[in-house]
Amino acid sequence: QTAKPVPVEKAEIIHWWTSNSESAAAKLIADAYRKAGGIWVDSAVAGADQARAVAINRIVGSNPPTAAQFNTTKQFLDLVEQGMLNNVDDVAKSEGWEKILPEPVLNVIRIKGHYYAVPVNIHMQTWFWYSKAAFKKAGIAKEPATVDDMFAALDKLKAAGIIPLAHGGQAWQETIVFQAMLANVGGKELYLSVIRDRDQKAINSEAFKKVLTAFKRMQAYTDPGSPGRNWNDATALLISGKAGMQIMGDWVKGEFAAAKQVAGKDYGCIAGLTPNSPYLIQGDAFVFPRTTNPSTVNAQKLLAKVVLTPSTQLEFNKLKGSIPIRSDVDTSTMDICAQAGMAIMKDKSRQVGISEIFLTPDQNGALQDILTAFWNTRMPVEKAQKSIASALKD
Amino acid sequence: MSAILPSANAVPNASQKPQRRVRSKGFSFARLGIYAFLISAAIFFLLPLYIMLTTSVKSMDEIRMGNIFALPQQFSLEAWTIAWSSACTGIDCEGIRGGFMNSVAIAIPSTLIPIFLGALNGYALSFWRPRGANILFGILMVGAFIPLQVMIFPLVRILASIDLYSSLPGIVLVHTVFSMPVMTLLFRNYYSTIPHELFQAARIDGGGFIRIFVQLVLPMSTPIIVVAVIMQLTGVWNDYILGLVFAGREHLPMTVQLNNVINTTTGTRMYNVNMAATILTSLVPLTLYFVSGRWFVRGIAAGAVKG
Amino acid sequence: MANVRLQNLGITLGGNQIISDLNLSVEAGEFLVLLGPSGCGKSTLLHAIAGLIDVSAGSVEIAGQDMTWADPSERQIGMVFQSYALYPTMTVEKNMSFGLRINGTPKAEIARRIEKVAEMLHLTPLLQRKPAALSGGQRQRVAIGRALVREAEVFLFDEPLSNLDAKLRSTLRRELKLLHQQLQSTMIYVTHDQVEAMTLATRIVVMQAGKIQQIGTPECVYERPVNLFVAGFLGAPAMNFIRGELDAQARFISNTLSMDLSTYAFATSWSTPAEVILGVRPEQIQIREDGQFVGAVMLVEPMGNHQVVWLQAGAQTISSIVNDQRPFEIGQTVLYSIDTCKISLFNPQSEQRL
Amino acid sequence: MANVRLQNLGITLGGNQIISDLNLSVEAGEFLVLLGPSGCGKSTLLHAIAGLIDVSAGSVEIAGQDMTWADPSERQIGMVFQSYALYPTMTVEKNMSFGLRINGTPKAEIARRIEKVAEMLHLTPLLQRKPAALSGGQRQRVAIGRALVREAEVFLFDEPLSNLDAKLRSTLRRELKLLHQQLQSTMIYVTHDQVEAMTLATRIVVMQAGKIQQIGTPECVYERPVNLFVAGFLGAPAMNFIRGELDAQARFISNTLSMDLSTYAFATSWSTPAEVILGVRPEQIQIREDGQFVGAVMLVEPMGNHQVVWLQAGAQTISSIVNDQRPFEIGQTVLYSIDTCKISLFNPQSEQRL
Amino acid sequence: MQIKALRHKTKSLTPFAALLPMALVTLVAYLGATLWSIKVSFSSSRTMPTDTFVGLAQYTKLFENERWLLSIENIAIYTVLFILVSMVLGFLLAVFIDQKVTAEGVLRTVFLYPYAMSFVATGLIWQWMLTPGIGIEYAVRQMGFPDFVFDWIIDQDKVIYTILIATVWQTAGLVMALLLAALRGIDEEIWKAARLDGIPVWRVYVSIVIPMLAPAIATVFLLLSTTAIKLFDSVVAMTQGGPGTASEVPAKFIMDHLFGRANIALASAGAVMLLVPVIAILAPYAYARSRKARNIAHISEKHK
Ligand SMILES: Nc1ncnc2c1ncn2[C@@H]1O[C@H](COP(=O)(O)OP(=O)(O)OP(=O)(O)O)[C@@H](O)[C@H]1O
Ligand SMILES: Nc1ncnc2c1ncn2[C@@H]1O[C@H](COP(=O)(O)OP(=O)(O)OP(=O)(O)O)[C@@H](O)[C@H]1O
Ligand SMILES: [Mg+2]
Ligand SMILES: [Mg+2]
Repeated sequence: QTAKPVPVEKAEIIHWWTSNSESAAAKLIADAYRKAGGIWVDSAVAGADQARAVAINRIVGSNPPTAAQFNTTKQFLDLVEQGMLNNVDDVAKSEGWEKILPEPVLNVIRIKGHYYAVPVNIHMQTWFWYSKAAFKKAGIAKEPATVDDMFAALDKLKAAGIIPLAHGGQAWQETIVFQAMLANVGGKELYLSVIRDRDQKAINSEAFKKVLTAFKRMQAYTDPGSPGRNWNDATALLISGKAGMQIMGDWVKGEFAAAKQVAGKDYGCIAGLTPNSPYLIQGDAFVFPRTTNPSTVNAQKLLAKVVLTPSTQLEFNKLKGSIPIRSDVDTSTMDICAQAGMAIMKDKSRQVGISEIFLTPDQNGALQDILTAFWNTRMPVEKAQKSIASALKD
Repeated sequence: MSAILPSANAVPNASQKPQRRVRSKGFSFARLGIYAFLISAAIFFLLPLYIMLTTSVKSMDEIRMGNIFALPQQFSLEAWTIAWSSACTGIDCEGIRGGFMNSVAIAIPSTLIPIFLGALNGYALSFWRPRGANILFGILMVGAFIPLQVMIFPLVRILASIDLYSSLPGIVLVHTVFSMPVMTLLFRNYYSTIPHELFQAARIDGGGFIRIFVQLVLPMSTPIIVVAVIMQLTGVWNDYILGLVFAGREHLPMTVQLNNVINTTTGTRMYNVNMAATILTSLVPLTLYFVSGRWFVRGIAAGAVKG
Repeated sequence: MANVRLQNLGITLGGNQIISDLNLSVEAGEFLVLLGPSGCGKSTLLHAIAGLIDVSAGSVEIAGQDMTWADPSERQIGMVFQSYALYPTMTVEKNMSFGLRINGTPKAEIARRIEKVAEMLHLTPLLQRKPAALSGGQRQRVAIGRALVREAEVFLFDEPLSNLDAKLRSTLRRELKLLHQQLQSTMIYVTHDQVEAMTLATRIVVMQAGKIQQIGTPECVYERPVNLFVAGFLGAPAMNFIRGELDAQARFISNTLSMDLSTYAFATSWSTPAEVILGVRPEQIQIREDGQFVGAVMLVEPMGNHQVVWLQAGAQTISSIVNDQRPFEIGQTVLYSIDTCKISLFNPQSEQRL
Repeated sequence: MANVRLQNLGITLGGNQIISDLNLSVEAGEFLVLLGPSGCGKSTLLHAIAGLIDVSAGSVEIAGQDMTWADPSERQIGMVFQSYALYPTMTVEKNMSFGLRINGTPKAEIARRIEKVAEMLHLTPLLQRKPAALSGGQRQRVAIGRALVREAEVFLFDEPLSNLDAKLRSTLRRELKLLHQQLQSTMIYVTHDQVEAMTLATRIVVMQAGKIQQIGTPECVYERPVNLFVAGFLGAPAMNFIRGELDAQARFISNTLSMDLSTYAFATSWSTPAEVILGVRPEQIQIREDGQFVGAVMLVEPMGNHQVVWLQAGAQTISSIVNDQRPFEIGQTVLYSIDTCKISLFNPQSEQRL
Repeated sequence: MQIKALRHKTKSLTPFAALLPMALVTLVAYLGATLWSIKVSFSSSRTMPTDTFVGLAQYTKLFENERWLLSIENIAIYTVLFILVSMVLGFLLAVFIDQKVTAEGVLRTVFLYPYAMSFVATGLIWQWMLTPGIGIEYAVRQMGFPDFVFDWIIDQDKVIYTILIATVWQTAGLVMALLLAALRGIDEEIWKAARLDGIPVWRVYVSIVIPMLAPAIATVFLLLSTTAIKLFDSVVAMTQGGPGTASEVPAKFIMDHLFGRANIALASAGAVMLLVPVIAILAPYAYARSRKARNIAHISEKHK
């Protein structure tokens, strides 16, 4: 029964793209792969954790898939260290990944000089979305361009009887809000010293405290029904004009599209509140479980190549809502939010990874636990600060 | 013969006299109370189903805007057809029907074998009481408290080492392992209420271990077997994680597809399709529940002993 | 044909020593009746012989083989449980044929035996019923039937006829006796019915509190009880006990009675004058006009074919069986005599027969 | 004190009409004994009186009130189940006291009653045991105890003494009689023991196949059975039936016998010559040297206080009770006479008494 | 004697043979997995088990983790209430359904159906129903109680009760089925005896039926305890542990660390800690039972 590699380059790919929009995107890659001569065998598993767990267990059970989706984060670092992944150095070299891929992503997929994953896309998590209708109703004329603007806008929305911040009260969504605050209120330097360097001094600094305060302040703009809410239900509030703003990743566009709303007309998107707010990169990638079977290795390499071809990149990301990983794609056919994102990406100094790129899953989780507790309880800022400090200590 | 079946025993009694029984007023009040309780409980139980059903026939727009209790404004079965035959679960958009036969193939052996083993264990434990078996049982009971996910990793390794990983026998074996504590407990405790003398009589009659089990004990187990089937079939049918990890690509159960339809982190969500898919998936256990009634027989050991 | 031999048997249940140091040897083909008061350990003993409870000491030998730890199914035993223990899910027929089917007896043979036994037990119309739809007596008969079809080496019957009417009981008693003669199997039979004990037994064992008091033929046990317990236990109404003294001339003297017992066959030596208890059965007390002793009628119990007359004689109550229907009045003074040839004498201290 | 009246009672179980159109009136304070062959519907009848099974027709009246559909608990009934139906999880004491505790009987009173009943039933040392740790007879006594502590208006006993030894049985019989006299409650009592029936009953009801055959005092039922069934059912050994002819002079003539029955009190008119069945009880057949008839000894059953001698007379087997221990030999020819004043005559067609 | 006794016990090997699968499963899978977890919990394993021994470090970490501590507290409250409420409700349903009610089959299915539904979807329904503003609160307000408040699901202190409601809803039917099967097994004669004794029905249930159901209740109890302690799916589906960490439970902590957070050592430590109270409760119970058996023997010996 075990799917032993056969001479034909049959490639079983585990991924978690299961919703309608994601499926369409996945299908695009599959089609491209097939066109390139591969045989795509689809193993979709809903839920990122779940899908990764399956992949890992299949590797352990000596029945690995040809490729498995991971995030472009430290998630697969352990696998690499255990020698469980094949590298795709050949492809990376021949395709010149070093040149076309953004730095934060390269830092993750390149481990000790070897390339262990092929990135697929860039999601930006900390977009500020707003309902034009709601803004109009609240009398907000212009898109907030500073943090203070934003708070002012939120206050106005509140005054107009509109839910200022459409928020899904789940820990990961709170982390997104936090990252948005850290990036926009704290700025890139603070962001990196806290998240990347885990610098105790920075964490205990007054500036970081301000970030936390701002983060907590956001909570006051949510409605009582927010805890536990799914992000799409929050987006629905935006769509219906019941709420004014949401901080969420670019996948939100799928919901707007489903409700036949158009970017720039019905809703607006703000990537950052300052001209140099970091663009927090997150994305998906495929890793290649270790195998010595040459045809499987070929299949893996083929996938690595296909995924990064510009046309695939463009079409895939259009469907997925993200932006292409390579900077050399013509994005004129994409929506204005994506285009804005691509524009920002051109500025290398604004490319910064999300926390998962820098933190181990474990540290990241601990951070998330503290943030959500802080968000939802009356935890004093100092305590949150202290807890974060100790969670990010080694 | 038929006296054992409730349909022949209890029901005629009940149906013969209601018109007379009404005369006693204490009786009807009690009845009233019973029905009041049952009906209010039923309403409580049915409320979520109502929401699921109405949601499944609403359009996404209506769900997004409307009240969850509201009746659908435009009734549409589209979600059901999508759920059944065209929802995407990855690049394949064939709905949840694809895994149906897999689920059946997994569920049948994974229901029968664990129940058989559970009954066998219970029987051996409560009638034969072999030395040391109770210690074993104790360990098993403690083991029932381990979250099964913790055991996945070692089990994957074990199964891989005996070449059963990612196969139908493998997933059946895994279900057998995980259901063993509860199934054993279920039968062991049930058998402890059967008069021991019956077992003794069968031993005098020369019955061996297997004979007594098959011919005497199993026929007396119908009510508990029904409960066991309800539990085990539901458990296996609704299992997701084990099927996902152990069954292998070719045998993925329906629930994997169901989860793929329902569960998404960053994709769009189709609540109406989710609800339809959930209800569709649960139809098999639901049918079982409905038809199981006739095996909930009364007084299966009646007339066996006096005392 | 198999003998049963119990040696130094001890049985403990729930921490109570029910039977201790019991020795009993049942000959092959014997019909042994176990008698004893309720709770004395009769059923326990049968269960031990059948191997259904573990003995704590001693050994059980069947057909010359040590079976102390053998499986019940190896012992070739048929048993009627006091509580019936019918298989509730099986019909009467299945209940009875279960053992045979297990043994692999041919179908035709099973059918033949079932038919025979069902006929004998008047169960034929009930063969397709389940136990729950049977009356108490019918259940008991199924239990008997289940044992009988087996034609085992040793049969253990635990009060098998207790819930049957007198007529059926006497029929079955006769059938059992016939069967025993036919099969020549060994039977150990617990009963509380004196008629059964007397008519069926080749020997009777009287037990009390887990100990055997007397073993002997029915006549022997009835007529020469070894101690007060056995004397009092057998016979209905019970033996009359009269305290008195035995003088050197072997005359028994009590408040109300005085009689010559010089023909009495003493079991042990004794020295006079001695306190004794005189045991005399109700049927040995005849109420007649030429009786020697005087009593007043206290109570009359008509029994159909006889009547039991309770007499007051001094402080003593004496029962007497009168075999005709002549009328008595309460309070009426009557004369009675005692048939001295069948009396028993007991030592009041040791309670043993003198 | 409560009477019980059953009118046109019909009961169906599992599709079988067990009892049909039964009428019975039990006086308050009466001690009614139900007799009948196994499976005739005695237990069913008791259950119907207690309200534990639904009647399909007719009515049950207790203490003058229609109780046909009343709850069992309203009927003020104490009952001993044939199957005991003890509460398995309660100790003996709890089993007995449960009903009282529920009724709110004062604790002291409960203790008093339990003590009394336990004493009477010899259960005192077992009060803290659970039923599973009791012997069959002990369980039965608990079942009796549970009913007795209730001091109900009507007691229903379903073979309450069947599993007890003769001695205990006779003690309890007497206790029950005493209790009945004390409480003056109505008792309906199923038994297969003739002695119990005869000694306890104020009236006996003989049932067959769900129908009442005869109701009457013990003597009446025993001596003047209304039909062949009752005649044959009562008495152990059973009545001897001899087919013959009655001529115009009221002489009974059969192959082997011939006797004058002109003193017989005919119940109905009849025309001669008529085929009849002569019923004569074993105790009315005396084996004596001056007997008129001849028979050969077939079988002798010693019963302790009497012996049953089975005689062959022509094609007929006749049982006779001999109240002494004189020896008989199988095959020996003996003379016997028949006491004609207690015989019964039956119409062979209708089986009714003549 | 001893030798003979031994021979008797070992003579029929069939029971031992029959229990072989159970023995294998118990020893290999359960005992094995437990030992494996213990071993891993003493290591510094992350995604994969490794052999680097770190002593009790994971346990220290565990008990310094506020989320874990809160999880423990939550599960303790939840387990007690869940067992209690499910049992009572399930028992009542079983008892009432057992009263020869009409439409028994329909009612049974109605009470049992939640058990058949994947909680991924039903959890969402519950979340909707409990969310203030759209669910029950909204409905009741519409019915003319504008001040009605039902916001447990967003309340730090009450959110665990919403999980309780939903899981009881899911499980009570199964409890009902289990107890119904046991109820039907009770001999009708016992009922008759009790009715004669004039015992009110509720008393019969309390004093006779429930004791007779003891084995079934024990089954239910164990079943509910295991489900309660392993509570995970419902939390994920309804609250994801929120608001904040208010509804976090140990199994979710374990699962998060097992998969998402790639720290199987800590997860294993958590799993091992879950077993501690179980063993702590079960062991004295088993001990007490064997003691009791011995004591009875002892006492009755004295009586003689
Ligand atoms: N559930 C039932 N279905 C069908 N027939 C039944 C059922 N219960 C009892 N019977 C039949 O009803 C008849 C009367 O039973 P009942 O128990 O009243 O007899 P009984 O007179 O008490 O006999 P016994 O002396 O043997 O106890 C029996 O022939 C029995 O087979
Ligand atoms: N499990 C047990 N635990 C303790 N004592 C028990 C147990 N089972 C039986 N006994 C006791 O053992 C004694 C013997 O019981 P047994 O059943 O052998 O009596 P029996 O002679 O058959 O009496 P009966 O004539 O009443 O049936 C009784 O006193 C009983 O109380
Ligand atoms: Mg006994
Ligand atoms: Mg009866």
